[in-house]
Amino acid sequence: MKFIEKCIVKQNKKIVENIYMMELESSNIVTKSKPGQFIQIKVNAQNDPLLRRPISINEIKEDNRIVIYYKVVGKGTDILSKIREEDTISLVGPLGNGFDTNINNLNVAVIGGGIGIAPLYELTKDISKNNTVEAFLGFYNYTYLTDKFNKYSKEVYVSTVTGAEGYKGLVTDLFEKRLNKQKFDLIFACGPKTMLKKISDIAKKSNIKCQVSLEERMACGFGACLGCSIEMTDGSIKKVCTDGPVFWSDEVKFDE
Amino acid sequence: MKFIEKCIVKQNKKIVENIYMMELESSNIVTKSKPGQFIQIKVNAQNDPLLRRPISINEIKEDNRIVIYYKVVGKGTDILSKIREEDTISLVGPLGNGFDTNINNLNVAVIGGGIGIAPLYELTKDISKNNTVEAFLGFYNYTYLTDKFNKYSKEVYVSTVTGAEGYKGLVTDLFEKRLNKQKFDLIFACGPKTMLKKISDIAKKSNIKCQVSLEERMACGFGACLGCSIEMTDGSIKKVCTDGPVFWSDEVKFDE
Amino acid sequence: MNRKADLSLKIGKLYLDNPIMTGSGTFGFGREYEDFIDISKLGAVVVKGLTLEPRKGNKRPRIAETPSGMLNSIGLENPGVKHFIQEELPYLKKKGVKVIANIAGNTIEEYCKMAKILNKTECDAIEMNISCPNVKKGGVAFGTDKDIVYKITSEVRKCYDKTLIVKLSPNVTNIKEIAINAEKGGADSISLINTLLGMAIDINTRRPKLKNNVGGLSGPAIKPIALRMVWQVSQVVNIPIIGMGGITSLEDIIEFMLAGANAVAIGTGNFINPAITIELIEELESYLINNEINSINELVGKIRTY
Amino acid sequence: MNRKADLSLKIGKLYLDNPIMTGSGTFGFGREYEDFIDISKLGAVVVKGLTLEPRKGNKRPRIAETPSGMLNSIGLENPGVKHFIQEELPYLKKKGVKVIANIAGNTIEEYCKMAKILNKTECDAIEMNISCPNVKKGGVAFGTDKDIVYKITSEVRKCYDKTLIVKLSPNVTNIKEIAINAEKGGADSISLINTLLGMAIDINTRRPKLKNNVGGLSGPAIKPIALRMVWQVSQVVNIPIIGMGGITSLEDIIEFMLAGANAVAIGTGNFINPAITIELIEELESYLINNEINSINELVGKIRTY
Ligand SMILES: Cc1cc2nc3c(=O)[nH]c(=O)nc-3n(C[C@H](O)[C@H](O)[C@H](O)COP(=O)(O)OP(=O)(O)OC[C@H]3O[C@@H](n4cnc5c(N)ncnc54)[C@H](O)[C@@H]3O)c2cc1C
Ligand SMILES: Cc1cc2nc3c(=O)[nH]c(=O)nc-3n(C[C@H](O)[C@H](O)[C@H](O)COP(=O)(O)OP(=O)(O)OC[C@H]3O[C@@H](n4cnc5c(N)ncnc54)[C@H](O)[C@@H]3O)c2cc1C
Ligand SMILES: Cc1cc2nc3c(=O)[nH]c(=O)nc-3n(C[C@H](O)[C@H](O)[C@H](O)COP(=O)(O)O)c2cc1C
Ligand SMILES: Cc1cc2nc3c(=O)[nH]c(=O)nc-3n(C[C@H](O)[C@H](O)[C@H](O)COP(=O)(O)O)c2cc1C
Ligand code: FES
Ligand code: FES
Repeated sequence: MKFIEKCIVKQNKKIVENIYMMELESSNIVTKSKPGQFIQIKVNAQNDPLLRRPISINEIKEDNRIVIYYKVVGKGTDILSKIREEDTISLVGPLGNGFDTNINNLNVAVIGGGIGIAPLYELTKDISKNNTVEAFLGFYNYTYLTDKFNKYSKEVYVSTVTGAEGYKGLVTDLFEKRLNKQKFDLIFACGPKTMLKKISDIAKKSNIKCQVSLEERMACGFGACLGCSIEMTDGSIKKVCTDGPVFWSDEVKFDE
Repeated sequence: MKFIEKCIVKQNKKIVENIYMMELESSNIVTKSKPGQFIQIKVNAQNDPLLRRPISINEIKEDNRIVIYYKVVGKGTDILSKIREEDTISLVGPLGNGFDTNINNLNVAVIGGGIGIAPLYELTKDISKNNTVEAFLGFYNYTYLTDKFNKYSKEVYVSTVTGAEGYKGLVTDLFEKRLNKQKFDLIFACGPKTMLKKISDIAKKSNIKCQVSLEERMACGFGACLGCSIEMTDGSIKKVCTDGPVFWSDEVKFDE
Repeated sequence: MNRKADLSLKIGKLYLDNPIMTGSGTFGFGREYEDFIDISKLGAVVVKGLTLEPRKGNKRPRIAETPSGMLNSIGLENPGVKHFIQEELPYLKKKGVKVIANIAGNTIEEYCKMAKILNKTECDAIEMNISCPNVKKGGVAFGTDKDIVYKITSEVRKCYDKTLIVKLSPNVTNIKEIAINAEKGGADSISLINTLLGMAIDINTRRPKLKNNVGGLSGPAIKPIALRMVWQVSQVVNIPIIGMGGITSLEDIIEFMLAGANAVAIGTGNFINPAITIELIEELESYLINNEINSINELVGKIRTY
Repeated sequence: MNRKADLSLKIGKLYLDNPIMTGSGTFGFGREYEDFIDISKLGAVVVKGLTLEPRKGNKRPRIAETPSGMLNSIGLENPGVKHFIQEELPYLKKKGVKVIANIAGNTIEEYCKMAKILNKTECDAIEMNISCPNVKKGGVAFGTDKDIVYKITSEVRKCYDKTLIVKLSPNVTNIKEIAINAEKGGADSISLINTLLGMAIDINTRRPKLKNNVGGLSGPAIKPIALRMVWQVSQVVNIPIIGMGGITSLEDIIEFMLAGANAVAIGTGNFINPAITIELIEELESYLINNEINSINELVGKIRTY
């Protein structure tokens, strides 16, 4: 079930650099949301920018609140960052399939890069109940959310490109190092396409099942515009918004 | 001299019903402003709404502040009404010719209708120094600004269409009644076109000189687009934004 | 208030309960909107553009946002007309909604083939997309040449008994002569406008924002052009007009009707508010009642031009 | 940073210091912007459209706002070409800025007459407006027929020695063939796009928002269409292109240049930010320097299409 819902902004604040956290009060969307799903946000009431902006659900809180993390990269996210507490914005959601969390007693690696770390948090919270989770979080310079991951993960490995915190380098390297010592049954990954491709390669080589969350330019977010269609390895066409955004990594063509 | 200036919103609050007052901190525009001039406001940073909105200067304050009064009638003024204190908005101004305030020892009638009352306040303040001013303020139901006019006018006559306050009826009737008892040398008027036409007729009949402030659809506000051109009684073409918005009433064709 | 307003209308042989339809390619096959609205309340559902064979469409990126508009180069991704008839049409008909099949072909023969196939189904009408700018053959060429418009309309007319709508491309010098020829060719109705051909460039990669280089512009940005064309066409044809292009509000709908549209379609607006069609039907009804307008006929073409 | 970038270019016989010009009809005769900018820094000033005789223009309302755009039906209000030469040109030339006269006529003869008159003045170039949609005669008709475009260009060419720019109307099916014929006719340069014909209706009065019923759509809304047309034209002509339509940012300018525009003009954008032209010249220079681009020629037409 998907909803169009006007939600009250309960918090909207800068976390680090250009990354913001927003907490929204929802009565419908929140009830149906799952880890890995996303919402479509209309950032203002005008025609410019016209389209909603897709943002992943970071956390589903008990008090009917949805938390999102977003990076200011352009016009839409800039407007979003200026919305004040108690303002109302329109959401459509929950959208997409979400991660497959129907798993038990597995050794799971959760790997995120940049803003792609955000959607993995609710997932980690969820699967940590019945599985062992190690989180690999890659940042450029400033880290965020690592504390929260700590709570639900056996281990949290942090990398930064600049070396400001944790391992200096890419999170994929960090993960490969860990793979030498630890066996994983399943990978969940979200982040830049190059990172996902790398992880997908590693997963294949190491014979680990792997789910990746993709991004695509979207107009609707609920399957109507066909703007987000991608061709899969088997030649079929899938919609990132409804068939995804989470796919098994071996289904995804990374070199289009 | 005209300026493009980013101004800080110091106050923005509802006065009555759909009429708002905004106080802006300006360092350039304020220094050159005269009664009857206006500013062009960009209400947001997006392309929709595209054009600036022309709003008259209500008061030029000592502390580098410009006060405006505006009525929420559509998209642009609605957005304006939601701007918060300490936000910054872009103004272009001061624009237009303003009222001819180079007068002395005259009996002046200042006649305003609806939101057209707002621009007459700075005028009244200004000319009251060397002239005797009687103000005629017409409202629909809720009155505003009457107290401030009191300070600078010998008399303030108020009318409301609903009879909620003052004379029940039109301000033009109220003025005509007063005309039976009092002679005026000069009229300044601002308000709906029908009101201005009526006043212009009265002025003609009674042989009183009369200045009216007109409104016209504007794209630029400073003479470049020719969107606001009107044909005058002598057949010449004038721009409301630069040749006006204030004209001698006998120059204006009201029945176009 | 117990008053009622008559929103119904007839387009060719087709009766519609209200004049609000969906823009082809923006409403899928209706299912996508199930969670948001009761699609059976729509005047009609115009489905995604169909071709004889299934098509994978163009490569991504297919979407780019522009000021108050968007560009798309979907390239007619669709499961083909047969799949539509077998898998999608029954669902829609079970809902009880009027269904209009939007069809696109590479040749006149293809259009006729599809029309013949659809003629034997429950599908209520055909909207001939002779204007889609994304497909190299059969796209722009058909819809921008008045003689071809006449030819293709009259050929399809021969193979199709039900309501035939011809959807016009706005990328033309003279929309009137195109509309006239569609009417002459036997169209029951004209719908317009399809998207305007546009482009956007990513200055960092120096590549077009769409893999197809160019795409179709839709949304509020194009409304003034759409409205002008509806008005122009309404002056030269006698068949009903379905107006579209940037509609997102009741006011937009009234504008189109005043300009001469008997019905309207909402396209891009659905993406932003997936419940917009139903909301607008309700708003339109209230508008008529509140303004004591008995029927939409009292609006259509009632612009008072200068 | 002591580096410099070369912003200069040549259009016909005309050298410009930078590629930023003004859109005719949006910059008056330059004076209107005096308080805001130093107009002598502009690449060129294209003045308000001139006619042989003074014109009062259309009745008001002449302006309507639309989503990310505006409609105008000014109707070529102007003091006539002679007044321009006597009263406005000297002022502009004293400022030291390149001046381009935009001219519109009801007949080919009128165009030629104006060209002859201007040929003997300090005015640097002519931009032939064969596309203004507001004037019944001489408006749309000229610019939408490729044969007339060839004829009018070659006739004016005969009477004019300096730089001749032909400004194209976007309200056509095939912008390429029009551009080709302007080039064949002897144009030194092509500018595009003029406004798109549009309409808006006041639903309360049921009247068009413009007294002229229809008007020209400009502003960011039309940018995707303008960009597409510039790109199409750049593929078929060898003369410089002046691109315009909805430019309000550096990014827009780069997009137009990548698509093939040698220079650009800012129209509607001036109304919203009267200092935009000068700001964009500075931003363009910084962009080139920061990206180690030596000259704008390294941008023009450098789109990497798929
Ligand atoms: C399913 C999904 C989930 C997402 N979750 C998050 C999230 O949790 N947090 C977050 O910060 N971002 C997320 N994004 C990306 C986010 O949607 C874009 O960053 C945002 O739409 C940019 O809008 P803008 O107006 O600020 O930028 P624009 O001005 O539109 O564009 C700036 C740049 O942003 C990128 N961009 C624009 N639109 C998209 C898009 N739809 N998808 C990907 N990149 C885009 C482009 O590279 C563009 O150059 C998600 C995207 C998708 C598809
Ligand atoms: C010189 C001048 C001074 C003005 N001073 C004031 C003032 O001090 N306070 C105030 O409240 N208003 C003033 N106005 C009117 C004000 O500019 C409009 O009400 C405003 O632009 C409407 O913008 P909107 O987006 O809210 O409405 P829109 O959605 O654009 O339109 C809503 C309605 O407002 C009216 N309108 C729109 N634009 C204009 C315009 N440029 N001029 C007149 N009416 C318009 C139309 O009737 C329209 O139907 C002035 C107008 C001018 C030309
Ligand atoms: C994503 C998308 C896909 C479209 N696909 C089709 C199509 O398959 N067939 C068609 O005739 N029109 C198609 N159109 C055009 C719309 O039906 C409509 O004519 C156009 O978008 C203008 O209306 P709008 O501004 O309300 O969207 C499509 C439009 C969009 C935005
Ligand atoms: C108010 C207005 C008046 C215009 N007058 C003219 C004109 O006289 N001659 C002309 O060739 N173009 C005229 N134009 C068109 C512009 O020069 C330009 O081609 C068009 O507006 C697109 O650019 P823009 O979107 O940057 O405004 C006018 C445009 C506007 C908005
Ligand atoms: S975003 Fe519209 S179908 Fe996926
Ligand atoms: S508003 Fe542009 S000239 Fe007056």
